[in-house]
Parts: sequence; C-alpha cells; structure tokens
Amino acid sequence: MSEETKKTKIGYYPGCAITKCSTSEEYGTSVLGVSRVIGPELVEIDDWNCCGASSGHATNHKLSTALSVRNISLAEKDGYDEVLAPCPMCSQRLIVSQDDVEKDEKLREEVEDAIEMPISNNVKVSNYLEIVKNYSMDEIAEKQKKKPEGLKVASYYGCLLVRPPKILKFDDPEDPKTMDEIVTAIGAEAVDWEFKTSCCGGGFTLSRTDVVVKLTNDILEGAADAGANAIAVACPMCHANLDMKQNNIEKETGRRFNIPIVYISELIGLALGLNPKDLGMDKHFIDTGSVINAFSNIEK
Amino acid sequence: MKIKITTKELTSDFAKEVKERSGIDVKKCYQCGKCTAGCPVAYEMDYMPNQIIRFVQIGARKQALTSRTIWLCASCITCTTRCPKEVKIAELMDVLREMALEEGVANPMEKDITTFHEAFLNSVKKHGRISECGMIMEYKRKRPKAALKSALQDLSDGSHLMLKGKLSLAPHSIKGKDSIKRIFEKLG
Amino acid sequence: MSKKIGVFVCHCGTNISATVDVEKVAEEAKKNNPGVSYTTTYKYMCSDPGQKLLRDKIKEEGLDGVVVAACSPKMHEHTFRNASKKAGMNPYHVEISNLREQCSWVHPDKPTGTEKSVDLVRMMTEKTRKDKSLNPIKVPVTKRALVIGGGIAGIQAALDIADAGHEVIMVEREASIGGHMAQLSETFPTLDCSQCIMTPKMVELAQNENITLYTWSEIEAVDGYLGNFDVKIRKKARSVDLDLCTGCSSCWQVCPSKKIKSEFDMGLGKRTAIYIPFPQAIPSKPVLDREHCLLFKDARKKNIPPNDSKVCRKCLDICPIAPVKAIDYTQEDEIITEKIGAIVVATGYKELDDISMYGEYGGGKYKDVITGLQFERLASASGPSEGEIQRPSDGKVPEIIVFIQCVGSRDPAKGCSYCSKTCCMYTAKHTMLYKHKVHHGHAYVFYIDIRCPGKGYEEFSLRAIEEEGATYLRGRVSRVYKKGDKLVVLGADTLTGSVVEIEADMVVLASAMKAQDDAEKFAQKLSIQYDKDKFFSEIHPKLKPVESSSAGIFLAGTCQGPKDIPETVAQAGAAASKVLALLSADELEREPVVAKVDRLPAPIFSTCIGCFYCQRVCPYGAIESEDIKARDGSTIKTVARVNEGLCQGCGLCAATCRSKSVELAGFNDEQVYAEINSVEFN
Amino acid sequence: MSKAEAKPENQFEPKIIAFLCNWCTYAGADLAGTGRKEYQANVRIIKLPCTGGIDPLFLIKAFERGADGILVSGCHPGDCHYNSGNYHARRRWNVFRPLLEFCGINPDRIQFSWISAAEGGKWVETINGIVDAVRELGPFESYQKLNTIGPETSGGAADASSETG
Repeated sequence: MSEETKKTKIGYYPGCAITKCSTSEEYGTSVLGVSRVIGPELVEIDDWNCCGASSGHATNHKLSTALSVRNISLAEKDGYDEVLAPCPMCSQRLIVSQDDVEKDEKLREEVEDAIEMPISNNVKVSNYLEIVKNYSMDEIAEKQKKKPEGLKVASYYGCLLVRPPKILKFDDPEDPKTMDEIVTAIGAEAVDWEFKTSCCGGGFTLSRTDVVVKLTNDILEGAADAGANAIAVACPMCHANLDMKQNNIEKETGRRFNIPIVYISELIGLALGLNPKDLGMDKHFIDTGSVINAFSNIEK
Repeated sequence: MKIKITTKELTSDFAKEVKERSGIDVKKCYQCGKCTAGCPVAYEMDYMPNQIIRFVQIGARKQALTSRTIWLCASCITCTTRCPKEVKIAELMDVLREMALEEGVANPMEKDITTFHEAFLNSVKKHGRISECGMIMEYKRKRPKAALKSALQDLSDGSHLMLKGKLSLAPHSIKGKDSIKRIFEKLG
Repeated sequence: MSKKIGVFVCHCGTNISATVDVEKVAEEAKKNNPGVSYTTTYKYMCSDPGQKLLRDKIKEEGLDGVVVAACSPKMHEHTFRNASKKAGMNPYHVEISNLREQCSWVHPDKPTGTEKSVDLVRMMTEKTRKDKSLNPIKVPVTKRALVIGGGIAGIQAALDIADAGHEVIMVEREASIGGHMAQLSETFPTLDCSQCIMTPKMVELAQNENITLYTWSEIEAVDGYLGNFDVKIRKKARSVDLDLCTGCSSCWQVCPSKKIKSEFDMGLGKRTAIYIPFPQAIPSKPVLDREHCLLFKDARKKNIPPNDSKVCRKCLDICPIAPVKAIDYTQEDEIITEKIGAIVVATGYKELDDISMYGEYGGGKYKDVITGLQFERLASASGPSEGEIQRPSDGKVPEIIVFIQCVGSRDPAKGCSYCSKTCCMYTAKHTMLYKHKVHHGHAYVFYIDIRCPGKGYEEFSLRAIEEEGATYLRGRVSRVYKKGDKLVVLGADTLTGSVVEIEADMVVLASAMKAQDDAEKFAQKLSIQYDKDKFFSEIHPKLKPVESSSAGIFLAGTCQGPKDIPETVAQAGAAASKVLALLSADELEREPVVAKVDRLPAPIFSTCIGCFYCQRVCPYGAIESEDIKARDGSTIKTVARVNEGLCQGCGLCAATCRSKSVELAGFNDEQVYAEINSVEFN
Repeated sequence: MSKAEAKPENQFEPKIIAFLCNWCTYAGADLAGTGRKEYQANVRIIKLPCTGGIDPLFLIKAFERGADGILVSGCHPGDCHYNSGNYHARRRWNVFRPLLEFCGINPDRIQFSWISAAEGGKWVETINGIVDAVRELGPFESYQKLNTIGPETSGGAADASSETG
C-alpha cells in the first residue's frame, strides 16, 4: 500500500506555456484540477526552467540539451522517479535530451558541467495521456458525474507526442489510440479520422503564420469531414494554432469551421462534473459552449 | 544551378563533418524521397528535404547551409519517423541550422524565423522561463515588417489574449536565473 | 618419427601479400622449427601450377606433412588435400592456415598482419605434426530422393530426378501442389498465362510413376546423413480418403460454410469448409478444414468426438462413394517413415502480407490498399472477380491506380534490407494487365530504382512506360489516407523536386518476398544454415549455389532468397543434377572425422570405464556398448564403441569422456594442445 | 578504439585464444573477412567441429600458456549443426565459470557468445569488445608465474620460440 502511494506522487513540470497567466494556462489549470479529483498527486518541480523548446534545438543542440536536462536533474534531486510534462514540446525535449546524453558520453560531460549537477537519468518523463492511461482510467469510471450526448470528438495528437517513435516509445506513430480510448471512456464518440498526427505548423505561429493557416486548415477540414463536432488536443501549440487560426482561415478561404478545440483534460474535467470556468474553458477563441452543454448528469 | 567540384571548392568532406558533429550518417540515404513526400512544409521550401540531404552527400556545403528549407522545417519529425534507412532528417536540419548560424550564412529571406528563435532564447536567458510579452516585443521590434504583415491579426490575437488574462506582462523569473545564465555562457 | 613438413605460403594475387609479408612468414616458419624442412611462397597456390608445385615438392622433398597458408579452409582445403593424395601422401596430413579471410583482409597494417600470420602458420605446423593418417569412410546410398515443397521449384526438381529414373517422394504442406506460381495471373516478360504453363507440369508430376506425392503433409523429422536419411513425414488428417475419393465435387457444393476467406485468393475470395484450393488443384480431391467446419466446431464446443456431433453431415451424406464413404471425420494424423538418399529443399517464400506495419499506407486498414499477390488474384481469370480489376471494397473499377514499389524491401527500418528482385518486373506487368483491362484508366508507379537486368526485362519495363502509358514517378510514398471514397496518395517525384498528391481509387503495394514464417524452425530440423533474413544459406555464394551446409541436402528456389521463375527453374534443375550425381554412385565417401573409443592390448583392453556419459550426450545415438569377452565367453568389461556410420564428428563424446578414452579424428586432444602450445604469448 | 586509429605507444596488446565451431562462428569470422571488416589482430583461432567438443581443460591450458583472454563462440541456440552441441557447451560453461572464479581467475577474461555464419559484423564487435575489455584488465600473469615454478609440462618446438617472446 505504502509503495503504491509513493508511486503516485509525480513531479510536475508545467513548462512556460501552460503556467498561470500564460497563453495556454487553461491546459495547466485543467490538468491540475482533474488530478485533484482522480489523482495522481502532482507536485511542481522547484525552480524549473524553460526547456528551450523549438528555438533551442533548432539553433543550438547542446544548449537545448542542457536546458532540458537541468529540469530532470532537479526532479531527481527532489526525489521523483516520474515527471509529468503535459506540454508535448516539453516532454519530447526532455525525453530526447535524456536519450542524447545517455548515448553521448562527451555531451553528457559538457552538460553536467554546464548545469552544475550530475545526470543520473533515472527519472521517467511522461506525457499527459500516458499519466491518465496508467493511473486514472479506473478513477474516471468511478468518479464520473456527467456524460456527453452526441459529442463526436476527433483526437488530435500532433507531432511531438508520438515522434520520434524510437525514442519516445509512445503508442502507434501512424495511428495512435490512447486519446481515443480516453474520449471513449468518458462516453463521447471517438471519430476515426486521418489527421491524428499531421503537423499543425507548431512554432511558426508568429513567424510564418501563412504556413500555420494552411496546415491547420487541412486538419480542421479532415475533422469536419469525419463528422467531428469537437477536436481534443493535449498540446498547447496545437491548441493555439487550431483555436486561433480559424478566424484567419475564414478570412482566406471563406470557410468557417467553428469547431471548438478542447484539451483532453478539460473533457475529463467536464465528465467529472467540474465547473467549466475552473477548467479555463472560457478562455478559448472558439466558443466551447456546445461541448459544455453536451454534458449532462448521469442518472443514478 | 551548378555545383562545381574542384579540389579548391571541396577541401573538406561535408558529410563527414556533419556525421562527426551529430552522428547522422547521410551516406545511408538512397534518395527515395519519402521524407519529401511526407513533409508538411515542402510546398514552401526552395529545396526538397531529400535535396538538402543530397547537397550534404555530395559536399555542396553552400547550397545546404544557405537554403531556406532548413529554416522552414517545422521539426515535426515525420521524415525521420518514416525514413526506411533510419536517417535522422529532422535532426539533420537542426545541425545545418546551427552551422548556418555559426558561419553567418543563414538565408536572409527567413530572417523572421531566425529572429524569433533569437528573441525566444534571449527571454529564456534573462528569466529562465519565457516572458511572452517581452519575447513578442523583441521580435516585433526587430522584425517590424513581419509585425506590420500580421498587425491586423495581432490586434485580434494579442488583445484577445490579454483580455482573457492569458498574456502576462510581468516576466516569469526563476530563482536560479544565474545558473541559467551560466548555461548560456558555457554553451550558448 | 619426426615429420618432414612443407609450408606453402600463398600470395593470392595481392589479396594476401598486400598486407602480409609472405616471404617473412615463410622464413619464420622455418626458424627454430627443425620439423619444417621446406618452405616457399607462390602467387596462386590453388591454381594448376600451384597444385603441381605442391605435388612435386611432396615427392622431391619427401614431405609427410603440409601446411598451406592461404585462404579459408572452407575454400580450398579439399583442393590441397586432393593434390597431396595425388602425390601419394595421406590427405589428412594437410592443414590450412587462414591468412586471407581471417588475417590479410581484416588487418590492413602490414607488420600486424605479418606477425599474426607467423603465429597462424606455426599453429597449423604444430597441429600437422600430430596429424594421423585417416581414410575416408564408405557408406551405401539409398537411391531415392525427397523433394520438400510442391511449387515450381519442387516440381521441376522432382520431374528432373524422376525422369532420370530415380524414385522421388514429394511432400507438400498445402492441399495441392502448385505453390505461388499457380496463383499468378500472367508472367513476365512474355505475359503468358501462368496456369497455362504450370498445370501441365502439375499433371505430369501426378502421373509420373516414379513420384510419390504426399500433399497436406509436413516433414516431422530428418535423421541420418548423406545417402542414408531417415525422414519422418506427418500426413495431416485430411478427413478425406484419397484412394476412395473421385473428386466429384458434390461435397464442397453442399457445404454450408461458404464464407471462409480463401488462402489461395489471398483473402479476396471465399471458399467452403471442405474444399479444393483452386479448380486445377492436384490432387483434385478436397480437404476438410476442421477449424471452420460446423461439425468440428460443434464437437469442440461440446467436447465430444466429431463423429458424435449431428450438427451438419452434409458432405458425408452426399458423398456418392459406396459402400465406404470417402469422407471420414475420424481420420487422424499419420506418421510415415521413408529412407532417403538426398533431399531437395524447395519450401518457397512468403509474401509480406502483414502490411499493417505500414500504418502510413493504411495497410490492413483500407480494403483498397492491397498487396502484389492480391492484385495477381484480381487480375487472374480464375480469381475472385474472374479477371476484372475491381476494388475489393465496392467492386468499382479503379480509374486511377497507384503502385508503390519497395514495400518491405530495401527498408531496414521496418521490413528487410534486401531487394526482393522481382517487384520491378511484376509491377511493370501489373500496369500492363491493368491497362489491358481498363483502357481509360491511369496507372502510376512510385519507384526508387527500376531494376530489370534479365533477358528481355529492360525492354519489358520500357514497354510499360512507352507503349502502355504507365506513369513512373521517381520517389517513395510517405502517406496514404482516405478522403471520401478516394485514397489520397502523398508521394514525391525527386526528379522534379516536388511533392505529388494523387487521388487514387486503389493502391497496390509491391510487397517484399520474405522467408517462410517457420523457416528458422525448419532449418533447425534439417540442420541447415540460414542467413539473417532466414533464407537458407548455400555453402558458397558463387561456386556452390545449391548446396546447403549439410551434405546431401540441396536448395532450390525462393527458400534460398528472392528470385523469379526462370531463375527458380534453373536452380531447381541444378539441384536435381546434384542429386542425380549422388544417386548415381553405389557408395559414397565420407570425411573420416569421427570419434573412436580406444582399444588397447590385454589386460587393459580399453581405458573406457563404461560410464556411458558419451552415450547420453551423443545427438545421433552413435554410441553403442560392446562386451569385451574372454575366450570362455565371459564378459571381461563392457565398454563404449562408436558406430562410424552414424557418427557425425561433433566431438561431444570426447569432451565429455572422463577417462579420455574417446578421441575425435582430426581434432584430437594432442592436436588441439599442440595448437594452443604453439601460440607465442607476450 | 576499434579501428585504425593511432595506437598509443607501448599499449598492452593482449593475446586472446578463440575456440570456434566450424559451422557458425568460424564461418562468421570468414564472412567478416569477405566483407573486409577491420578488427583488432589480437585473436588466434582454434577451430573445432562444435563448441560442444571443447574440453574445459583446453581453456585451462590456454591460460596456463599465457593467454590473456579466451573466447568461446558457436551457433545460436537451436542452430547447432549437431542439433544440441552448443547446449552442452553452454551447460559446461555454467559450471566452468564459478570454477574459474574459485581459482581466482577473473571470469571477465572469458567470453561466451553465439555468432552465426551470417554475422560478420557481430564477430567484429565481439572481438573488438573482448580485446578492449581484456586490455583494460591488463596482462594475465598468475598462471605464468605458476608455470615458471612448476616443471615444464608442454612440449614441442613452440617452447623454444616462446623464450624469445
């Protein structure tokens, strides 16, 4: 028993994008809100720093590795053996960096020197879907208060949850199923569609808006064609691009999708009967009312 | 385009240099083009991903490092995932970007992107985390044209974000700022 | 007693001499070694003049031991032993130092290579010193061949052997012979109908009096050795008595289970539970599929003998044979044993059909993404659509069809690293078959390289492009996804440097030729070697292409590696000729590398203490017990004895023997210790 | 360490004796040669029909003569040309290893591996691996010392030459 409880305390690495007062704070808010109800207990890693994100690895491999690995060493110091990084950019950077220093002795030495801490690599970094699947599926079933009616969800994984598969080792890189399983578990319909792992343009939100508009248009079209009335995501960048660019798409193509983009944690929260506002669902560009209203109390 | 090969032009083995630096062996590539076929940004690139690999294979250093392609790569890693020869193509783009910056030959047409990266990392360097406002402001200051281009959109996006309390004005600084600075000094 | 040993160091052109100072090696061999009475070097020891040099020097110098320092003993040990024999020396006093494969080719630094070579030669010199004269063992030959597999390779080999007058046993695990070739619609580069050229051969085989055919049968075990194999064959329960059945077809016409996926049609067509795989099957008699048969299903569910189930006995009821019906639900597997002299392995290949590993192509998910062999069935007049090219999903005729080459092949990340060799040609053929049937249709082929180095092959593939109008795009496909009832194919054309998106109706994957799923297990059953891809290995890639690593077992067709029909037939003929050479002798000579238990004069008789540990470890049951008797007939002691006919020379007994009474000829303790002792240590 | 990098001066070059079966590993070593795969030259091969035919005393003898390391390599489990010889070899090795430890010989000086006739690459890796590992362990001296005290047991011309070495 004691071992089990020890195991379910997990280091929490929010990353910059989903902390309070950031662009995607509702993801962090809902992840934490949900975990308070169904576990596992999440404790923020003390003094964590930015992983460097795409700008880091795109321009300076060593720097990017050091920035990522510092957080893992901090988690190790705090005594965690598992860390949740809900943002896939973060979780991917952390895991890949772990792998890089594992395979490259020289790099490891340089990084240890830079972060002024030893690297032991005993910490498992998990994404949010993994955490839910491994710890909370039974709890969701047990504590579910509301069920959606007529909610057809396209699960959108994006790039960083599944790629590179040889290093991340999470789900099928061409046709992942974990999020669909969660969607199904809370009683929504998981639609089979073709763009689960297509790229949304990621970090080009500001610098190459045109690229993002084209790619998100393809994804939204795919979801709409498959009959989805909501898209579930587990990535702040995917969310930002899909949620914010629907206006631009309308301007360019004349097509208004108006598909609410919701975090998977928000969907779980709604199923648990949490207040939509506490989940941050009022902070979206595309109104989430249709999703919220799809949920109603389960008759006991 | 003409690629000239003389003893003067090609004094170093570019492919070997890339391999020594990153462990990526471009010689394994047999140019099947699967990377290009699956690249979501290929339509915007000046050279296809497989052509960039080809440049490295045949030692056309300049063409590879000055291409716009390396900056347009969105790092979605679809290419690496599907490559039948397990060449890490997305990771190769990282290496080439790094080299292009070091040698100061990054393509000026994609200055928007390089400036963004710069602004992003500067923010991390200063605070340990991202200060979104500071970063966006630095970016806009350095790329006014890009700012103008998306001014309309900014009005709708940025103000909306602030309205909803999602864009903070105060930087998020961490206690260990100095240790981050030292990381940048050593490796930056 | 001391031997006069000659050391012959080969340059092998420059293969050895470039990185080994051969003169120095020869010189060192003599130094401090009074036993070595002659040394020389020569450009090519294996050449005729090289062998003559060896013969001459044996005679002139009176040598009674020879070390040839050259290539691997696997290459020319036999050559040099033969040459020595011709010079009147017992051939087992010849040893080979492997200076090429294990030295000059792997150590480019000359001083290093030379130093190692000196060591290697000294080791073999010392071994030679302890070599004993041995004589080949003569064994009788069973004049009957076994052919395993009834595809085109097996059929060709069996016919060739039988036509030469020898008995052949053919074992085929499916219900009919014919193999993959029977499934093909037309064949390249002539576009002649596969079944039209195949079925006459099948009939010929069935009618050949020298051939005994076991279908629906598998090899259970192979024991024995060259010339004298004991083969156990499992005749799987067919539920049909082949002697009684006339193949009248009544039973499969009444069978109510009609929706079982036909293996022969690659899952595109349906069959009944009692069935013949295809109309031209040989034998043209059915097999009952017990897994799907209602009666057997019911019996399994109720846990009763099948004969007690009354659910469905339609096939039995309608069988017109009297008084005893040809259908028998109680039939059981039967094991038969055959004595065999030589074996041809022709077990064929398996198409990569688990295309679900190609999730990016929608493999296994979309019905209209099919494999090459499935397309063959679609195009075949005897196929599920009677030769009409139709989409499996809705029967629509595809107007745009995309062929993707190298699926599984040349793909070390997911499939196999090798090239499957036939796909370029069969894809070109597929485009033609398609264009011949769908005149208004468009065929696109994504390729990496077009490889067609056969007679008429280049012309054939160009015909597909130039005359038949197939569009070839140089690049691979990264993704296939569904959009409405179309398949969007996302590929590249690297020649124009562009991404190509095609809205297709159907996608055909030119999937790889792979080794059979159970190839590894099967190889172990026969004690033959296989490569990293589980294809069976020939012992020499150039000079012994049909010989397996076990004497008397030969390879034919795609079980050895991907190949097309002409090559398969040629190889089958080659294997048959090797079998015929073997069967033409009454006696065979075998390497005398066998174990022996010592015999000494009275009163010891043998140091063997009769513990028989050797008997327990011997894999061949070659250890017998012998009573050493006094004149009055009473037993003095019981000791072990090796049956030379059964012994294969592994040496397990020698290593196990506690009293050191067993020795392995050619590798005895003295010889091994001599080798160890001769290494120069620091 | 493995390839033609410049060797440090006076680097200790261990001598390794490899006992190989004829069918798999010896052929694998040949394949490495056919593929011109370079590796360190510290190994001397003794070929036997099967690893099952290796008497443990051969190994003891090799150490006694001054070998710094030993490799025993045969067919993969299930692939033995003689059906079960390699299993016997493996069982013998399981008993032999603790015996070595008991005698005070570092068992890292002996490696046991499966290398098939198709695994030229694995042969090269194995050889470079054991040579590097034994180089790290340093020369094997205990038995040589013993050997100089006790009566000379081994005969043959090799002894004469070993004095020069």
